[in-house]
Amino acid sequence: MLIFERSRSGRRAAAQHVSSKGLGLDLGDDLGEHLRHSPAGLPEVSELEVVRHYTNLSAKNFAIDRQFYPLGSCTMKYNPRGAAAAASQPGFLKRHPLAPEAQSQGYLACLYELQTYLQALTGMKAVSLTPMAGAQGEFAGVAMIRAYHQKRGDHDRVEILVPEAAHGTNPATAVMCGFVVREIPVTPEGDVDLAALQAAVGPRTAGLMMTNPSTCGVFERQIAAIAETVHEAGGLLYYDGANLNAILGKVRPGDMGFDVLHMNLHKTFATPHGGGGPGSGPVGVGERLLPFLPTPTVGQTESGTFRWLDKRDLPDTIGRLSGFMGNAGILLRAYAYARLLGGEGMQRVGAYATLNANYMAKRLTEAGFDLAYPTRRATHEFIITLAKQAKHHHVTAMDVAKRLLDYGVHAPTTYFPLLVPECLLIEPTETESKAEIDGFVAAMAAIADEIVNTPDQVTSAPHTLPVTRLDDVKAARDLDLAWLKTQPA
Amino acid sequence: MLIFERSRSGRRAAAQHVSSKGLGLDLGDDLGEHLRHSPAGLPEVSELEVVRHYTNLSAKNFAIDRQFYPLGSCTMKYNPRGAAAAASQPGFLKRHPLAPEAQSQGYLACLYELQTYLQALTGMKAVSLTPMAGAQGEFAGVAMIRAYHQKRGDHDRVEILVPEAAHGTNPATAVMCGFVVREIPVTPEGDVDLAALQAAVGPRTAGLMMTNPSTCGVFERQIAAIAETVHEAGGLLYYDGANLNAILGKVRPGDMGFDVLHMNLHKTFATPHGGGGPGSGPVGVGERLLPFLPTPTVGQTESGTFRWLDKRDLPDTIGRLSGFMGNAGILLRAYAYARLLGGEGMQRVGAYATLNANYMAKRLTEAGFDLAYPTRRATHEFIITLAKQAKHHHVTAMDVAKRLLDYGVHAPTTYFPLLVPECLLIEPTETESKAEIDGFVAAMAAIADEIVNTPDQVTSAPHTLPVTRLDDVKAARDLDLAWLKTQPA
Amino acid sequence: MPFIPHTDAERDEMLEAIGVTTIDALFDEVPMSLRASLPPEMPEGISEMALMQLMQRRAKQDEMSLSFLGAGAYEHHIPAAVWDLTNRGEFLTAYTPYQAEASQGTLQLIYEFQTMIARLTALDVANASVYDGATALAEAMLMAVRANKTNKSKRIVVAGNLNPHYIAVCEAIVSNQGLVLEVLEPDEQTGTIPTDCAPQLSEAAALVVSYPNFFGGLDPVDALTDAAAAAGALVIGVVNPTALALLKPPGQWGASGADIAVGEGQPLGIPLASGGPYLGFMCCRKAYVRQMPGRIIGRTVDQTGQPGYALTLQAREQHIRRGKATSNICTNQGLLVTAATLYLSLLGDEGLRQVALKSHAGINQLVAAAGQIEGVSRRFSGPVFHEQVLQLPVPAADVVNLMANEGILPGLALGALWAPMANCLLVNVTETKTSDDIDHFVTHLANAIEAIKSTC
Amino acid sequence: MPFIPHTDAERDEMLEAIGVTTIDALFDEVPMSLRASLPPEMPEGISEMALMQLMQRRAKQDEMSLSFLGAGAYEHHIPAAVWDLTNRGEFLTAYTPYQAEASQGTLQLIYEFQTMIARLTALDVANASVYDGATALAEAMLMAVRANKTNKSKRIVVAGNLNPHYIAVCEAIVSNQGLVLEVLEPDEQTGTIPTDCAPQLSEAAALVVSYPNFFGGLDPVDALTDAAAAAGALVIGVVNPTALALLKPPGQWGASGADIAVGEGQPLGIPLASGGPYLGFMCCRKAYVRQMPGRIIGRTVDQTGQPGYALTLQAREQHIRRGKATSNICTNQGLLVTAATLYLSLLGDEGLRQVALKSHAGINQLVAAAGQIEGVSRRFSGPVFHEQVLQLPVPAADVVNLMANEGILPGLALGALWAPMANCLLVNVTETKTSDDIDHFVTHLANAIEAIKSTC
Ligand SMILES: Cc1ncc(COP(=O)(O)O)c(C=O)c1O
Ligand SMILES: Cc1ncc(COP(=O)(O)O)c(C=O)c1O
Repeated sequence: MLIFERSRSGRRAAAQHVSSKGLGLDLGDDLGEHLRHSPAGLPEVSELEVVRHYTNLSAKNFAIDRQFYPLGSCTMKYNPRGAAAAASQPGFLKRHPLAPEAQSQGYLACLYELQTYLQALTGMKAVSLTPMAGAQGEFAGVAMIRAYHQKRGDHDRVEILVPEAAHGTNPATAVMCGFVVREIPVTPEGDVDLAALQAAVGPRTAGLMMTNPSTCGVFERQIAAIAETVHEAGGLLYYDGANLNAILGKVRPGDMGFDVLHMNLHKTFATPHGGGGPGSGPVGVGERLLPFLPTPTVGQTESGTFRWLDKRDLPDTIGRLSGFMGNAGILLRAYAYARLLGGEGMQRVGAYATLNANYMAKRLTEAGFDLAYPTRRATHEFIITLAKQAKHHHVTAMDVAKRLLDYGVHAPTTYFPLLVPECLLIEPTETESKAEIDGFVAAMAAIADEIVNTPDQVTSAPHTLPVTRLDDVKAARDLDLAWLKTQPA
Repeated sequence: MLIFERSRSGRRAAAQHVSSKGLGLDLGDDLGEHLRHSPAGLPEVSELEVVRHYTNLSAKNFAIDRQFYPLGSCTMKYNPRGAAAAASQPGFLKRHPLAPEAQSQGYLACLYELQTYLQALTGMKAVSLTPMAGAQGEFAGVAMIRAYHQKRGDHDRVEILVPEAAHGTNPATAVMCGFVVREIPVTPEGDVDLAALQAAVGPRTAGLMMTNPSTCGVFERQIAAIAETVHEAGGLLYYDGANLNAILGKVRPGDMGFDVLHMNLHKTFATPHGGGGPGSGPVGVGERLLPFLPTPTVGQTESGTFRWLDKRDLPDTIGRLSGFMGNAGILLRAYAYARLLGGEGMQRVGAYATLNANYMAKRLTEAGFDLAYPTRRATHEFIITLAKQAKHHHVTAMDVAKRLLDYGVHAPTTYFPLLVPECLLIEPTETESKAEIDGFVAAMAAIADEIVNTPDQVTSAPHTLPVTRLDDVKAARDLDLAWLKTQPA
Repeated sequence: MPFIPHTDAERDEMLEAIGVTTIDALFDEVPMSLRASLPPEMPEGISEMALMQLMQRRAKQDEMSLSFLGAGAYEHHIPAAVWDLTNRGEFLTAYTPYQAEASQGTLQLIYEFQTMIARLTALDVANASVYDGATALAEAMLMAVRANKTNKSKRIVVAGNLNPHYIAVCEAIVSNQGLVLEVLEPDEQTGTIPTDCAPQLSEAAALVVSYPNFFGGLDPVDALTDAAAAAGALVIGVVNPTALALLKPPGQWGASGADIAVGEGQPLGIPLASGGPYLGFMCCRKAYVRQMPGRIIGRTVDQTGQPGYALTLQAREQHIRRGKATSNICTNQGLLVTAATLYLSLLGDEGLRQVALKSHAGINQLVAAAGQIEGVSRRFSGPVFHEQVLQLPVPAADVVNLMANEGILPGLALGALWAPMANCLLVNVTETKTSDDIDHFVTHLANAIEAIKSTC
Repeated sequence: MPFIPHTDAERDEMLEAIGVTTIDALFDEVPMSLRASLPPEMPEGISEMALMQLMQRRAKQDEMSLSFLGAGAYEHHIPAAVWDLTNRGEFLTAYTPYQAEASQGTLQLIYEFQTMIARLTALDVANASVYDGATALAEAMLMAVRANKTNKSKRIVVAGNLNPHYIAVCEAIVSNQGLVLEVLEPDEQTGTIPTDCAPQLSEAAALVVSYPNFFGGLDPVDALTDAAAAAGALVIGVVNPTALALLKPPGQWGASGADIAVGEGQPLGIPLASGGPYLGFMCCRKAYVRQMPGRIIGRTVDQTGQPGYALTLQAREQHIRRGKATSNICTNQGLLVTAATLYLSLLGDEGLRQVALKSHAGINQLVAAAGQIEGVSRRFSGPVFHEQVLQLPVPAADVVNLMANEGILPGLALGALWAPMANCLLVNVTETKTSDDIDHFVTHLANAIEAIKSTC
């Protein structure tokens, strides 16, 4: 039932009504022709109805707090409650984004230190915290690449190269920045096809976007050669940091030769995903892109006070990317997380994320599943392919994903990267225990049995959730995107 | 699975470990023979495991926030989130109970005003906020009655009268205070049997404990005569305020002739029940019991500052009832609730609680259910009896209660008061909507059908909960009250 | 300390199962030359307790006792239930609802949000949020260029009384695709956009109108909308959602209404929190829905015919269409959508209207009272919503500094944005301000002006 | 405003269904003479916003920056997850778990709590809480009198170094049933109970020992337990649960252990909050479980044989046994049990031990540093847990007042409780205090003493 269906004309959640007594003014009379004619039609419900409605809705979600959630490429790890509490101090929540610097030193100190940590962990020269998610970080990065070439008068560099396994945001970002996208094939072992890359680079190449470990769940071994190839052709190297969790404290993108990167703080730095956001996608740059960083960033004066740096300090900046200062609260959470873990803790993140993935991959192969890249070491995630099961039993990766929900586990990422048929991309993360992983493997083994013996149970799954599979075709054809009725029948 | 079964030796929720670095002392060496020899065996689990374990446990509960919860005599109404937020300001949460008065004026002001409101609403002369639940309020009240008689040298008054329908805490309290309990019968119309009362009172009578509206869900019409009878016999009148919600702002116990009462703030004043507590049971007294109030209470000096009143101010007090000052945080919630509602809001509480109960009673009779007191007006609650169904279809009140759970509604109170066979005591409260009540009636109507057509479905209910009916006999016989294993198998 | 549950014994068991002896061995595909050591800049880990002590100290440092600073982010009362529920683990720690069956809670909530925003703006459809108000506008511009089949142009005409940071953000974003922004200067007296802007609108892809505008004033949206429609330009309204409880919604501007509306959702139950996370909302006429970026939830049915909710029109999105998507947006501001939906549910029509009315009355009261101070007057004429520019007899920046030292943020000094407005202070009042607060403000303002005057 | 969802139309519909025309008509059984009108003392209702503003102001009024006040309520770090989870509506807004099938969450949690408390105290069984530490002790006395089949007496011997408020509460409660409390004076030098108390113990129902005692010291619990056992008296230990991570648990005192242990659960994740709600815990040997008051959860199975949890031994309770129940307790401190269970789960053995160790080291450090001030010394010899009495050269109450004005609570001035101890200050340190905090304390203490000395 929708909240609108609970609405009754004239009902109020009265505690939320402010008193306009004693204002001594004829309210709104001065607004004349600007006045709205009729109410919008927001729900008219009691406070209890709101609380009960949304508490019950929440119960229909899977979430890290309730289920193992090995969603590949999404790094669904534990989000420490302490980091949220630290970032939610009243003084932080009430701080206006345009408060004067003199009254913002506590907040600015956190941001400044976070910049320092992110620089250190990625091996870059400077960081701007302003991008509001991974995709905006990518935008900032690619826009900087564009600005760099333009500043040099290198106007012919109109192409951005991306490996075919790249995340959808990579090509979408390149286009948003006015570039043409050129895809580079990936070898059967999950590496970039170096020959194809060499053939593709040239004077039109603005840069290459990649992530390492790649979305194939393997470490790109020829990264040095790739970097050299692109750099020699005059292009720059963009690092999509969505997979940073895998190598945190182990390998630094800056050392691999990348010129610019973004990080997904909502993945690696344990900010909850909130059912779709918010995120935060700081960008880090090497020497060449320093002048182009998006504003604002935080600097420190000789006397130790912190101050905003803007266009006056960075005249070549690509500019502002948000109304204020990005997703400030997420930055505070990330800062808190970095302080909790410290350097050593960060190193263990990459280590144990990798341990969990390799252990799980091993156990799943023992249970009869096929790895997409069986000759490779898993990183923080890995891919299994159900091509065999699809062929022999007509059970798809999506069927298995849905069936896992019945076992109380969130499904891994399905059908990504596109180049592996019937694939599941699985990322356990470092915060999950061996027991949880063993439980997942047991569920998969049980499903493997079902695929052979009771395939219908798999293809018609899920059976235990609030709804069965939804009619996506109808959703797109009979578009129903807003509730039009105003009162219940 | 128990949290202990998730434990692994050597695992830590490391963020919660304080650093003992730099203390410059050999830790604990001075404790010698006092040192504990081996660890207690608390669970060794990660923070994620704790969060997931208890989040999932919570999902196994029914609660007001998720279900309609018409539990008679319990007043399961909406607990405003704003009241909790107001009471949970850091300054309140961090305040030490023994902080000096000069540094406690904010807190004391709230308590002082709350005392005033409760006095006004109940028509009593003074209030002490210290009792920590209804039963402790009863204890305070009956102990005051005892102190009163003893102070007058009236040592023969050793009996407390209670109507047979009284809540179990009433007789239990009387016994805890050293009294003998004498039960007074109730008429078929739910009133106290006045003749029996007249016969019972006498020089041994210390007092009568009752609630009005009674636990039969009806208003005791002869309250004036009852008061007169008891008072004439030299006894005092105790009002069990658990049912105050019914008459809030409509009738005042003080005006009915009661000498002392307790209130259940966790019912009438909307503090959440917390799965069993905490509560708060302030006591109010008339003239005669003023000197005996439990300490501390809050007074105001002429200059307007607030101060604690203790034994020095109230030399005849029955004394202290808690280590500090009762359930202070609950008092702040109740204060906040009183401020939100104001006097007029309080009056509407009683009015709409009564409307809901009477409407629901009417609809249920239309659906074929029998009221225990069909000739009476319902108050904030009412009783139906399933004696008919039990006789003809061998379906009990407990069966219906369990079956309601399958319909997503919490069961009403069952088998209380004991004098009505196969009864359900139903209290919708004022915060539930007509739609919710109609939904309950529809569920009951559906169950009425099942009783006739598919009685097994009712007698074996619930079918949709985490467990089916539990083996209470085994629970009491093979006592298992603590988990003895230390490690999982 | 990392939140890693492994005991040493378990780690060893796992390594053994894999067939290696150390975790380091799992990094054997990483060239040795690339292996990093611990950067010295990284601090040691601390306990949650130490973290809380540190952050409490820092947060306290920045606390102010009273604020009249708005300028795009507004201090409203947030009902306690909003974040109590938003912070439930089931909302907080879920991912984007790709697995619809395991995400009906979030999906239905977004559908409800879309409905609320569509109703508030009187437009047909809304998306599930973009980053913030500024980026929502940038996306709207790109969308308008794609959607406008009449004027096939990359020129966008922008009201000059729009939040200047929004203009800056749009420049940074849309110029990469060759869009050109052309700014309409507001009137000196009223601060609103003159209705005689037809020449500029001709051949433009869209006109962007701010309602209220950055100075708090109300532009002639009906006339502007009609002028744009006549010129074949789409109309993009940048609106304050609180204001829409009181003011004419974009869907009802002029003869045919605006085409796209965007705005900052922060006023809907989201704390100021230094500027984010907030949420950008976007809505439009149904005809343009396939050009709208961001996630959209549709109501459909499951295999048993019961209603359910799912992501729809995904062919607009990067994860399906990659380079051909309407935008690169992926992660959006989901949790803030949850908060806003709760806020709007709790307030309802009447509650939001009261918030708007009280804020409106408050600014009028403040301006009247401040006007009693010598040399203080309204900078612009005409009605405002809940914000107003005060003309001061001294530099506004000095006033801000003085008052901030006393714990009061009096507003935004406009000199840094427009040099000629050095003596102008943008002041906001919301329903959170009592008459006492306003009196307090006026007293301190008078003192500050006096103090500055006497030092020069 | 009340939280009533009815529209006027619904109200009228409902009245019509009932067959009356006004709500007032539903009160027709209430004699007219009793109908009350609105008491003038009641204020008008206010909005949630106004409430928050009021309460924020009042709470701010009482804020202190640093506290060393313990005396039975201790400031510990509470992991953020504790109350995030405790405040989930499913825990917060459920009733007592009478309907077991609909309460498995709360029931299992209490079973886990019982287990944790039993393990901490090294006793067999625990209940689901009583109101607080003081009432837990009163209940334990009543219980001991019922349970002691050897010494059929109503005399309870109480260590005189027990929290005096606890003694007062027990007096107020148990005297009604004719119990008599007899106090053992502590030793002047050590503050602990002399072990030669056999004469008083003879024929007593029970001996109450506090561990640590009110002065922070550690009594000879082994010898006292053995002496009581020899005299046929039960031993009731009043213990600080944090201390038990470090100190010998009651179940292991002397040759055979204490019989009953009770205590204040506040240190286990519960904020100071002016004294409540806290929780009293109680546990005992299995043999006495039927004499224990309060709810008890048992593990059992459902009809399909799977494990489940339910209230058990209800024949001890008032709702079943009425006048014959072990106690009148009904509502207990359920939500605080939830918090304590979460706290103990998050800390585990090692975490709690570190808290205890750091607190212990902290008080030693403070006492050593304060001892450098002229005229300041330890009042009692012997080891302490995390609290200690300082002998000052000036009245402690004056020191408290002076320091409180500077935002520091230095501890409890003992003069109000024991006149001869007017110059004694009871000081507590927990893991929340840094070395800087301790230095700060010592500096301010020295200054306060100086100031007081110089004024007299
Ligand atoms: C590999 C990769 N790149 C980029 C992104 C985009 O990040 P965001 O969703 O924060 O915009 C993601 C997120 O899913 C990703 O997995
Ligand atoms: C009628 C009545 N009296 C007394 C009580 C006891 O109150 P408490 O549970 O707060 O001790 C109750 C509680 O259920 C009750 O319903």
